[in-house]
Amino acid sequence: MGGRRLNAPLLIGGVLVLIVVAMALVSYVWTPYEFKFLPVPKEQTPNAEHWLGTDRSARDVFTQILLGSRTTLFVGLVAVGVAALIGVPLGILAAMSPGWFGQLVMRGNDILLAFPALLLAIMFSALYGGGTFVAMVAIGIATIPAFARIVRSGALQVVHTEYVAASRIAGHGQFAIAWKHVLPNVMGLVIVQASVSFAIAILAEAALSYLGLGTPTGQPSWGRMLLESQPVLARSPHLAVIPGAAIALAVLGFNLFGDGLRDYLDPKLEGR
Amino acid sequence: MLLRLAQRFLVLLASLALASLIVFAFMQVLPGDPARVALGMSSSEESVALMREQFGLDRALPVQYADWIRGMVTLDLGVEWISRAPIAPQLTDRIAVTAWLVLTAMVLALLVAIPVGTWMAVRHRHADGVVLSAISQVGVAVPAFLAGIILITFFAKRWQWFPSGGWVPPADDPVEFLRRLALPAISLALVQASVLARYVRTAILDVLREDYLRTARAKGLRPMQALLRHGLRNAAVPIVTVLGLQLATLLIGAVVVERVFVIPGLGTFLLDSVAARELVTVQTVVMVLVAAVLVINFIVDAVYLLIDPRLRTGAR
Amino acid sequence: GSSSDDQTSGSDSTDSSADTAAPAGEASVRVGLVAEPASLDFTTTDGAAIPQVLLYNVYETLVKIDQDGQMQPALASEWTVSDDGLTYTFTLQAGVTFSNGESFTAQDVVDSFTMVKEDWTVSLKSQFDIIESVEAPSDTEVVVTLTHPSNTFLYSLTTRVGAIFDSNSVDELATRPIGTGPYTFGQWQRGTSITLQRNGDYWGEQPYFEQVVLAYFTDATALNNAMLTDGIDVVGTVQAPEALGEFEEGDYQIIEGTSNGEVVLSFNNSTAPFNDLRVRQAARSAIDHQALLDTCWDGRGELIGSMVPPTDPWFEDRTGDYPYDVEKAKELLADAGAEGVEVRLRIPTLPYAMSCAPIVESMLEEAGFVVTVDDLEFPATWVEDVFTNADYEMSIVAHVEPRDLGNVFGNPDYYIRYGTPELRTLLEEADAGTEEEQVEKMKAAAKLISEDAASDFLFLLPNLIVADPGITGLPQNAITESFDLANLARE
Amino acid sequence: MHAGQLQLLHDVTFSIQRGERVGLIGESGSGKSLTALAVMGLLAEGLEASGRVHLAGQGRELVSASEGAMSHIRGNDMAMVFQEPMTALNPTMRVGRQVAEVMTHHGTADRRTARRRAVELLEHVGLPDPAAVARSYPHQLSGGQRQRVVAAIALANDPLLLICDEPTTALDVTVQALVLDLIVTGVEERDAALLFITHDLAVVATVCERVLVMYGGRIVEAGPVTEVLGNPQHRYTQGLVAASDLEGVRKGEGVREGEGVRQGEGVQDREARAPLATIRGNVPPAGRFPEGCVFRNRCDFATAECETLPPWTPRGTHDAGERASGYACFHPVGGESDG
Amino acid sequence: MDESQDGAPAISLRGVSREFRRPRTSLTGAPTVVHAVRDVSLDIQPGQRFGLVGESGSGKTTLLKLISGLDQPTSGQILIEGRPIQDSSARQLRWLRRRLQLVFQDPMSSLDPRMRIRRIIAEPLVAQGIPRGDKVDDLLQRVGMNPDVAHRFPHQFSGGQRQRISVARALAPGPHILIADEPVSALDVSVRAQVLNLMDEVVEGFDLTLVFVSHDLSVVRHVCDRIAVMRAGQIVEVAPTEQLFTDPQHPYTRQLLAAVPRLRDALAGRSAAELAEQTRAALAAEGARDKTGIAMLTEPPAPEPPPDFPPTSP
Ligand SMILES: Nc1ncnc2c1ncn2[C@@H]1O[C@H](COP(=O)(O)OP(=O)(O)OP(=O)(O)O)[C@@H](O)[C@H]1O
Ligand SMILES: Nc1ncnc2c1ncn2[C@@H]1O[C@H](COP(=O)(O)OP(=O)(O)OP(=O)(O)O)[C@@H](O)[C@H]1O
Ligand SMILES: [Mg+2]
Ligand SMILES: [Mg+2]
Repeated sequence: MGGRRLNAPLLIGGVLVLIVVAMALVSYVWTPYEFKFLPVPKEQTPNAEHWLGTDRSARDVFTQILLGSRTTLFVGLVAVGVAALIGVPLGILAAMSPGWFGQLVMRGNDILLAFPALLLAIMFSALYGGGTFVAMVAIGIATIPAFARIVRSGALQVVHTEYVAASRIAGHGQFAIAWKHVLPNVMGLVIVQASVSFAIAILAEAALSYLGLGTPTGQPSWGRMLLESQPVLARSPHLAVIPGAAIALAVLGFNLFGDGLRDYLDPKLEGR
Repeated sequence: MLLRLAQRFLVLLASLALASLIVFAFMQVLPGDPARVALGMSSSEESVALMREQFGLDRALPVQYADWIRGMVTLDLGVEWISRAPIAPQLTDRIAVTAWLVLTAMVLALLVAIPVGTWMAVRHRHADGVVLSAISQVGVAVPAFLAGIILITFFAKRWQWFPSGGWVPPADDPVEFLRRLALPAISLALVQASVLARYVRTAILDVLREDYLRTARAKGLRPMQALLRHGLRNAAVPIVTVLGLQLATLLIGAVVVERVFVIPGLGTFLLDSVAARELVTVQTVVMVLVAAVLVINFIVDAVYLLIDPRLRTGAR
Repeated sequence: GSSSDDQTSGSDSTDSSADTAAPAGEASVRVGLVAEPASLDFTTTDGAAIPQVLLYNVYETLVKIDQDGQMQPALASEWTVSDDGLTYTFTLQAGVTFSNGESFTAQDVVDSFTMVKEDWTVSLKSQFDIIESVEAPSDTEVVVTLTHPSNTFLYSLTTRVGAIFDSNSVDELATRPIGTGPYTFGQWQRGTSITLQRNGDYWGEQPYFEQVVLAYFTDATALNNAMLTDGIDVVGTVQAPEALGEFEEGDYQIIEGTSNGEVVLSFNNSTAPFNDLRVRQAARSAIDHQALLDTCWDGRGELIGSMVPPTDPWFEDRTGDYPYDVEKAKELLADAGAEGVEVRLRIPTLPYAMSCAPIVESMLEEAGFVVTVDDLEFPATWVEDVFTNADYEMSIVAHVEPRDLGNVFGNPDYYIRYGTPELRTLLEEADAGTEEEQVEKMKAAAKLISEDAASDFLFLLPNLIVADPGITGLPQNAITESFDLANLARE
Repeated sequence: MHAGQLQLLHDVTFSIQRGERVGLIGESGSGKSLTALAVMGLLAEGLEASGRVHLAGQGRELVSASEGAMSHIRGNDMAMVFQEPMTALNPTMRVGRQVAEVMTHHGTADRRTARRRAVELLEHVGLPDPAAVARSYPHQLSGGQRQRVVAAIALANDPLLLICDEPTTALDVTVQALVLDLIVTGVEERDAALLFITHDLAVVATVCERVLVMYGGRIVEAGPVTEVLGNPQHRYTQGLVAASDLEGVRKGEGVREGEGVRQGEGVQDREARAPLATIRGNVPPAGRFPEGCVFRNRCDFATAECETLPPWTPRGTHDAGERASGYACFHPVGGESDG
Repeated sequence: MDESQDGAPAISLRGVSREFRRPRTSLTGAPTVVHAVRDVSLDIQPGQRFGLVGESGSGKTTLLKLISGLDQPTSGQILIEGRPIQDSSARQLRWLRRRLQLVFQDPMSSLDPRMRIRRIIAEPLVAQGIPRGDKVDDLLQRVGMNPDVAHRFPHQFSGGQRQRISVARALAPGPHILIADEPVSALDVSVRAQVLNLMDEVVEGFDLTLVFVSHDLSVVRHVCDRIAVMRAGQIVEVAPTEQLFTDPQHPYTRQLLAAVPRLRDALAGRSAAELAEQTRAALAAEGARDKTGIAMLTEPPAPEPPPDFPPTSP
């Protein structure tokens, strides 16, 4: 009982996620240079002055990676925020309300599910003139079904437990039960889904930026760095390798974190 | 069983109808007047109006919608506004291209994912299982287009084993077709294989915990025999679910990978048409993609019925 | 690589964008380009990509500009201009037929020119506003009368408005272009390629290649990759000059010439802050053009300081007008009371603009501007927001049409919103005057624009072509609207 | 047996004669299932058994036998019925095939015979319309029917040893009565040995001749059912028997030597309703049992002596050896400190 | 002992039915209806210890849910202390929540794993706005637990202790009626005895009306003084305990009694074969069922939909 143990994925993932967060926080107080064209040679390889070199527009790469982590977190927060803020209540509602309403919600979900994240993002970017925020709202909207579904199935389990019946007998109404029992008990699922969705959002931002539909010119973003490195890939491969690795590690971090958390919270593995 | 299928089919039709309305509505609010884009810089208002008329943009929205739906159903989609090229043949060509790409990637991914995922599950407490699992985690974290760029750098530019892109239809030159299909399909498949392998692992791990597997072992089946004979089919249920979802994400992943490899599939078609504001084409391609996802979901449901007897009642 | 896919109809298959199957002889050559045309009909659709393929190659004009900017005969074997400069008489080549077998007559010229005035919808048609009448006294003679003398008229005939169509097949311009050129239109695989076939009945010298495939790439890197992996024989325009290094290492010929593409940092002269000369001057002084060119276009290209490329007769190096001087820029900005002024740099999503914008942004901010970069999808959103509605403060655009100074700066309604009376007078005088007067007045106009800082001129795009070693006949300079393939051959 | 550092079973020693029915009782977590699984060689990953298991006719010792060797024995010489009938069958395979498989797998019948035999077996375990059942999927059967199918699988190859791990806990009483009979008849017909695990004393008394009482991973008492349950010696067995005796309290009869047991005088008389005998405290989680006598922290008779492991005290003689009957307690019910 | 409606039964059911509709399963067939409870009429007097026995699926839990207002009957009337409860909103049922409380079967799933037990026990007080005071500590003591453990989480307790906590929670609002749905089925014998003793104590001490559900005849026999036998949604027999056991009227009751293995009988030598024979005889007496007494399930339970898997990469 209560034998939850930290597992390696959770630890490694947690550390990677923390690094991204730390980089974003550090970037608010310190970056080695300003994020702008510097009067230095462009496309330098990593050296003492420029730890990760300079890019095609003679900007410091390390600065850009630091600042880019903000974009990475921002896209994740926006996408996951939109998805969770809408998807979680929807899922709980679908689980707790009478049959036909729940059905309706889930059917709507299915249709939304048919608009895959990136497709929606491409359409939104075209509609509102691109930009990270818009694209991420689109990714968020496309991720709503994932949250709604997982929360609904989790909530359904909670709703049918005896402690919810007990709470009803104790005199609590639907809302109190949703708030006191259902939400706390699906929170684990939500956090797991959030971290997976976070990873998806990071990947989507990279893909969109690569298509030129994501983060606009002149804003620091790892996806954008990857795009801008393309013409000089042959002679300055590090300009692609660095943001590529940053993206992969961040995604890896969130995925591992989610997986680890899932195992950590999995009652099937508990105490065994 | 038939009832379930029929129900699901009705749901599919309703979803398609609703989705088409959403797509259509979306196109109406897309900024950038197609007439103006066609006419380019400094065109007069009269010619813009003329162009809009020519495009049929002056008609009432319901009429435009009905026309579009009729066009899709009868496969007579007319010509593109600006290029005057007929839409339907382009669409079918490109669907074929994307289908080749996506299905090849899916098959490749499955060929890798099922054995590897099973291995990862069976050996999840051993070093090799853990290492494989870690590798798959990294695989999931690499975006498909990045994999594509890396593959081009080495296999096309460095070693010149494969072309860096382009497309040859299989009927024209099967060998060349395969050579061109290889890298994009692999770059899509790599990520997919990682994702799927992880799901296979989870599904197999779940099955391994099931009582009936212990029953099978008590019958004298060896662990692997038990897993193969009794486990796989049961593990297939969750795997088919992800397969459906992953096919959908593959379809979209293909949009980016097609761009990297300059493949004339649905993805490039969509992006080019958005850029050119060929709205009928855009909404049709979007609809095709959405419909594909919905149909895949339908098929997945149908496959459940095949796999899981609990879902088809009255089977006795 | 070379290729000869002898597909006659493409409806059953999707063609490759970079085919390598290589049969005997010199049947085919593949040229990689960026920016696919939106349509084949330049009478109703704007954009440089259509004339790039069709002009001179499929459609011919009465006269033609050569690599040195000299006027040469084409479908007109000779021409005369009346002393008052109002009447042009063209004598046409004999024995010319259209690719559909119809013979080319003076009536085709009359019909084509009339069509520009009456049926064309794109704005370029206004170039023919000065035509009073077009007549065909005989089958081989055309007489054009102008309302007033114009130096640019003959030149305009070398551009797409001068293209001669077969009178009987103009209904099919969008799907089946018919012309008299060395190539006939083969087929268009949307999103992939356009194929041109050798015109076996061409009146002039037959092209070397039986087939030219123009393969289109949306992405400059993908285009370069195709060249490096032997997918194509020629890169028509290198849009990622950084990649030239890779070609220099390999066995390729690299052609580096000039073009008509002035990369302009355009200001919206009609609204604040750029309606203030000092602010415009500040912006011009803030830019270190050499550093900019070195960084964003890898040092390839030319600094010109004005709207005139060196291949035009009235070229003058005006780079000295506003030398890089941040301090001066700051002063000017302070003078105008515009320190910290917020401006939007609304750029089209094109390679040069996207790679230069961050540097321009940094340099302007150094001088005290506060810049926001907006990516606007090109053409759709950029054309609407910046070009049509002039909802912008600054943009970065390469104006690639030949001799477009007047068009861009002379018209107060054009998105730059300049067109001062002073400039327009100069331009009118240049057009109406003698050739010498024209040169002189045009120089004055360029100087005026530069000094008045109507825009900043970042650099002139180089004409960068990469080709397999044996390929000859590629144009050194891209100074016409056409990518002239007539002389393309392999040694 | 060990799970990592934790020792879950200690020195579990017993033997079962051919044709003998032996029960294994004890509270939840006492190690009953682990014992059964250890014998079958089906311990979950991460668990490891040490010691020896011998099966008549098998020269080999089973704990150290290879997976291959074990797979020949399992389902053939040794079979098992699990507790949960709802999940013990493969939901995606027809029942008939699942029964036939155990025969084809061991080569005791070819495919066709196995199919026929499967139907016969299903009929034999008392399923109506066995041919239809053979064609059904598990979800189309009720719990009792499924448990019969599982029994059919277990009995298919006429095993020497049948192990049943709480085979009827999930079933209704009427069905339980029938399934118990089925199992007993099945092993009797085959002259097989039966190891029957349950926590229900009445069931074990009905089914078995001899019983092993398990607590904290140890066998604390063993012997013929009538002796162990009728006259328990170990203090744990005593508590168990007393606590399960609901009728005794009400009717004022039966074994109530346990501490704190009061006489009850009848239902309608509220005031006199006597509380049930209980064992104080709870079963500790695995690995938290005390050293020495595992029961001493819940035992009212525990002394300092109990901190050492009580020796096995045989009770009478038995064919199956001294471990077959006896107890491990310093203060047995009949002993000096009692009373 | 009951201060409300004088003379009214504590619980009174009049022709109560509850049907569940199952989704259609074939194109032609009509949707199936499960009659979980059919036409049950029943009076339970204040202070009574009322037992409800029946095999699984017989509708016991459904009936309890109806009585406690967690579910609404399809038809019929339910009166608690003389007041009807159906068609009342949650707000209107407030009075019921003070009068009637429930103890559930599964001691684990009836406690929210994320709440400390102090909060769990106080839940009815909070929900009904009853001042908390040191009631929680009192209650813990009443159920034989040390108040010091109030800050722990449910998983830190054993099954028997959890059931004590459930009882404490049920007692918190000072109910008159306590309903227990198989409160000891999941417990080991030794723990079962502890919990049964506790129930006995609190019913006595708080002067409660008890409705006790179990499938174990010997347990209801021990606890209750009046027993109803339920089968397929219907009450087939109601009788005082002793009468039910000594003189069962309904064949189904006889079947149940015949099939229960008894330690005493077994030790006296009743074998499995005899037990089964006796059961078969009782089954045969009714004659309606097939020879095994197990009808094929005609309507298999609807399976859970396959699990959701979120997509992981765009
Ligand atoms: N894989 C395992 N790892 C660690 N501990 C285990 C494992 N399996 C069982 N245990 C522990 O071993 C002890 C004995 O388990 P076992 O399943 O044999 O009990 P049991 O007597 O069969 O109980 P029940 O009546 O509940 O089936 C328990 O405390 C259990 O928690
Ligand atoms: N929400 C529901 N929807 C459909 N059928 C239901 C529902 N709840 C109960 N049933 C059905 O009603 C019948 C009675 O169920 P109920 O849970 O009341 O039985 P029970 O006597 O409590 O059984 P157990 O002893 O297993 O707890 C069963 O056939 C059950 O499948
Ligand atoms: Mg120009
Ligand atoms: Mg067990």
